Amino acid sequence: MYSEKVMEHFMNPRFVGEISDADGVGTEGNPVCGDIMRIFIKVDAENRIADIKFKTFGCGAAIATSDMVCEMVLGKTLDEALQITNATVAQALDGLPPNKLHCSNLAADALHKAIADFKERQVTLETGA
Amino acid sequence: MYSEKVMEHFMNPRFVGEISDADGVGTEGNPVCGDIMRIFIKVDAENRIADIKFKTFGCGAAIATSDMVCEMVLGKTLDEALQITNATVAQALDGLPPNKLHCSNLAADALHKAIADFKERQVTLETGA
Amino acid sequence: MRSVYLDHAATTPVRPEVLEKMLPYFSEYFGNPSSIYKWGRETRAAIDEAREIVAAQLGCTPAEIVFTGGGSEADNLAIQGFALANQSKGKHLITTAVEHHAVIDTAKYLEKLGFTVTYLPVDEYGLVSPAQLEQALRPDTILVSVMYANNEVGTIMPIPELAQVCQKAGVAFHTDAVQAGGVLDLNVEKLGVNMLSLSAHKFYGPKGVGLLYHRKGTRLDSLIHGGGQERGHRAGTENIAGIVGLATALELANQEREETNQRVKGLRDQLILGLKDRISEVKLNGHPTQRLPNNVNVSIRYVEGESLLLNLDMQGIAASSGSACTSGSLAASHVLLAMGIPHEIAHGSLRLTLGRESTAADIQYLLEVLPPIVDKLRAMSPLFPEGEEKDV
Amino acid sequence: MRSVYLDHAATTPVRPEVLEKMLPYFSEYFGNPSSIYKWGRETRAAIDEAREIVAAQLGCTPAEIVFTGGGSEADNLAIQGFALANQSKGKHLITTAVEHHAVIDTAKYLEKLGFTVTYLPVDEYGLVSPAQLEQALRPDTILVSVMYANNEVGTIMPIPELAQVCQKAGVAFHTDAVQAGGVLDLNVEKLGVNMLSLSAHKFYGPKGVGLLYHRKGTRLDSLIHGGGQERGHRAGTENIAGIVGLATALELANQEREETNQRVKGLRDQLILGLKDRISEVKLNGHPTQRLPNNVNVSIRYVEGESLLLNLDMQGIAASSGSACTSGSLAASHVLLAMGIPHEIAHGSLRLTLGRESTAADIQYLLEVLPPIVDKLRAMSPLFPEGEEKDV
Ligand SMILES: Cc1ncc(COP(=O)(O)O)c(C=O)c1O
Ligand SMILES: Cc1ncc(COP(=O)(O)O)c(C=O)c1O
Repeated sequence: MYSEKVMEHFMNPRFVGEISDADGVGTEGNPVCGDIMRIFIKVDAENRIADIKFKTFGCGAAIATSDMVCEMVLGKTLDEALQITNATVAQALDGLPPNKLHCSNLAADALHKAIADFKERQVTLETGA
Repeated sequence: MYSEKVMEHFMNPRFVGEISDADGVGTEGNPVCGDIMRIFIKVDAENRIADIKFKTFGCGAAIATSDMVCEMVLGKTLDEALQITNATVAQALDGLPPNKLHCSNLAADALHKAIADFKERQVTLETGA
Repeated sequence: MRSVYLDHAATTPVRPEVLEKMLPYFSEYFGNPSSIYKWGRETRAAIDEAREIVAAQLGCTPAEIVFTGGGSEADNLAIQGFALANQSKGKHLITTAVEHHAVIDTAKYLEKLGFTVTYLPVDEYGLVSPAQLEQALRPDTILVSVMYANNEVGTIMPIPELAQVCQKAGVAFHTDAVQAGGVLDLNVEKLGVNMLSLSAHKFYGPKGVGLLYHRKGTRLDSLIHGGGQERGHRAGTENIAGIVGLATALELANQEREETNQRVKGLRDQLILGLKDRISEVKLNGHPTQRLPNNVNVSIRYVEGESLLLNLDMQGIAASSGSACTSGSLAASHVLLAMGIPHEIAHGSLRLTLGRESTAADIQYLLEVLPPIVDKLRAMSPLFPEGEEKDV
Repeated sequence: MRSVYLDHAATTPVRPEVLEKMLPYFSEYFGNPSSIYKWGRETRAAIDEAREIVAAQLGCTPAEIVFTGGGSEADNLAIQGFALANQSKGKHLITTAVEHHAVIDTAKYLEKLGFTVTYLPVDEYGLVSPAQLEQALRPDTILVSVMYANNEVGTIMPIPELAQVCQKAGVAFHTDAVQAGGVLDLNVEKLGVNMLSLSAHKFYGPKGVGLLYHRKGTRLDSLIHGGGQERGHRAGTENIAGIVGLATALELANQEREETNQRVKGLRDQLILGLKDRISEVKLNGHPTQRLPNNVNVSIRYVEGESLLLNLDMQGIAASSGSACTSGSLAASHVLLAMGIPHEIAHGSLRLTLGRESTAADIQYLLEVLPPIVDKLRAMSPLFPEGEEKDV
């Protein structure tokens, strides 16, 4: 049912973990639908994602898309990262079963939330609030 | 579906034929339901059935019951013959499939009609009408 | 004694090649196709492949195929399922007087639920014409169901022309192609149908499995609700071996179609000529040319069908009088009656349907055995005008 | 790698003895049972015999058995068929919140047709009580359907007691016994049911065949109309091999029932203990004792079911999370939710169902493989409270 690429990312995810001093954290999903993703990012001076980790409770697709999203944006600028959509994640995984497409949405959304969280913290720092 | 006895009477009926100078003839059934039986009887001085023949267009049960009825009443008095019912015919054949039970009715009815025909002719003869 | 099976319209044996393909799916590859682990993926793949094979045979997409528990279920799903799902558009259906009971009885059931059904009469050959259908259409007609080939007399209906009438009128068209499976062209584009039913055991596949083709966009209610199998159209753990058997049998039959039809048709014509030659007052029922290559249906006057079948059976020959389902029933065939054949003649109908394993020797044997049986039964028959035998 | 199949509630392989009995009915004895000639009589006899075998197993008469195309069809025939045939007496049905989709979805379909359905809640073990049922009865209740044993958590319902409530009230009682087939006592007199569904592939018979027992006098509408097969209750040429397979499998299973149950129960208890021993925060779902001898259903906190299954699959183990049909779906099991289990825990349920070929080595293998998988998934989980792991 899953592509080889999905299974590879699911069985051997390279970005599992937490970043204790993350610059941004984004969580998406809820236990009712059975998927929760949390993405941690470190952002460098050039607004690039210098480090990224995830923690996911969820199905094979949820874990694989989490890992894939991390791989796709590591080293990218935030603007580039914001261009990641569910379609690009699913494509990078050689496709997902139709009933699992929503998972790629979740991963992209968690990433975007982490970026938003980073930006918010920036504003807070800048305004000194 | 049919008992051995039915098949034996069906395949090797012993009473097929006509009696050209029959004392009574009875016909039952019609082409719409697919069964027509005609029974010919000769009646002797003691009111016994001295000879009996049948002609039948119909299914296996129709032919077998025709033959069975003939066998059952040959040599019997008319009163005895009138006691033949569909149940006794079916029983003598070791049973009939439920949807074929009506055939034993037809055979008994054709016999009864032949007897009625004989009696009517008697009356006609006696009254000289 | 010889054994000669001449009732291929009733059912056919599973071909050894088909059984061989089915066998691994009983005990070895047995997983539930809804499961995500290896055992489930193996059988899921087998069903997917079967669906693709079938789709290629019908010229449709795999998603348009619903596997069912047989031809009757496919007919019921098509007619009940469509009628119930589309009743807001109208409650009038059209079918013919010569359909299989799986269609007629479903239509009658829908009449009880408040639908109106027109049963188109047929001509003496068992045909319905496009003009007739056109006249029967009403603004509230939602579905027309006409069989591709008749199971009793073998008459082939002009499906593309009939379907076109419906297409123009925006009315859905279903065909019961159960007798056409493996014998006639099943390309749904050429036929122009919205739905088509098949049953595997009519083309050397297993019993208890069939299919309904339903064109994309055709809305259907399910008969069997539950697990989401068959895209929600038919709940229940899939009969994997059966589905694989159906696909294999259909593909094989279609590969050999032209060749088998040619050969069987030759035998059929030999049989028809032989019967006319050797038995008096024999009449071929159905269309002389527009008929299934394997079907012979004759009325043999003054004899009744069942007693004919029983006598043939004693000689090792399997034949039918009317359809198999009704050969035990008392009523004369509704198909023959609809074609205008009188009751007493309809009761004397004999259906001989050839198959891929039929031989000239089988025909020869039948032609030797049948005439004395007919003579014997006619001698018993009060309808037979003795001495004045005449030829037709 | 080892292959360990632990999903016998989803489906079972056909036993070799069963397949052997089925084999002659594909290509050798293939006649249509409705035909009167030899080929037809042979298969008619096979079906009659199968029906008698089944009737003996259920303690009913052969005429009370309808062979169907599977368990889902049997459930649909029971519920739709009864409701539609008896709606003049009332339009209220009662079932439970933990039924299989074949029952729940049929009930939902009937709601669309204007029936009212009460879905009885269950207690934390998945049980419905006779008192609860009694309270739910209404004057217009015509049918109650309660499953014999739950397919997810294995809880066994008190069928005789529930049926008695209905009998007193003059309401018909159906039980979906699909998971009980070959495992629990199916005597319909002891159970006191009016209808009972079975599916052959759950007890080492073939897929695509099931049956409905319906007590004499139980009026049913048909789902599939057509030829008069199965006394008019289910049209379609009979799946002879399937029917023979079902009967053989049921008879064999019942012969070995006590012995197999004993052995399997031992393994099951070993498995439950092992899981509790080796994995923290594991909870057994379902009833501790009133449960199927082969069923283990646990919630493993902080891990999600599908990822568990995929990891087990990589180790050659077949298991399920919730029912097989829905293991690909996103929703948490309606059964676990009905039992009051929170969503995130319900999502982490693992069903392991043993079978007659399961061994202690299989259990051992699972117990070795599972803990590191759980550790790995928990390490990935944002829900897992690291460092503060606690025991239950
Ligand atoms: C309790 C229960 N009822 C009904 C069914 C449906 O049976 P089938 O899939 O054979 O139609 C199943 C199995 O899937 C089941 O476990
Ligand atoms: C034309 C036609 N339709 C439908 C059917 C029903 O098929 P099945 O018996 O496989 O359900 C048959 C055969 O019996 C048939 O000949």
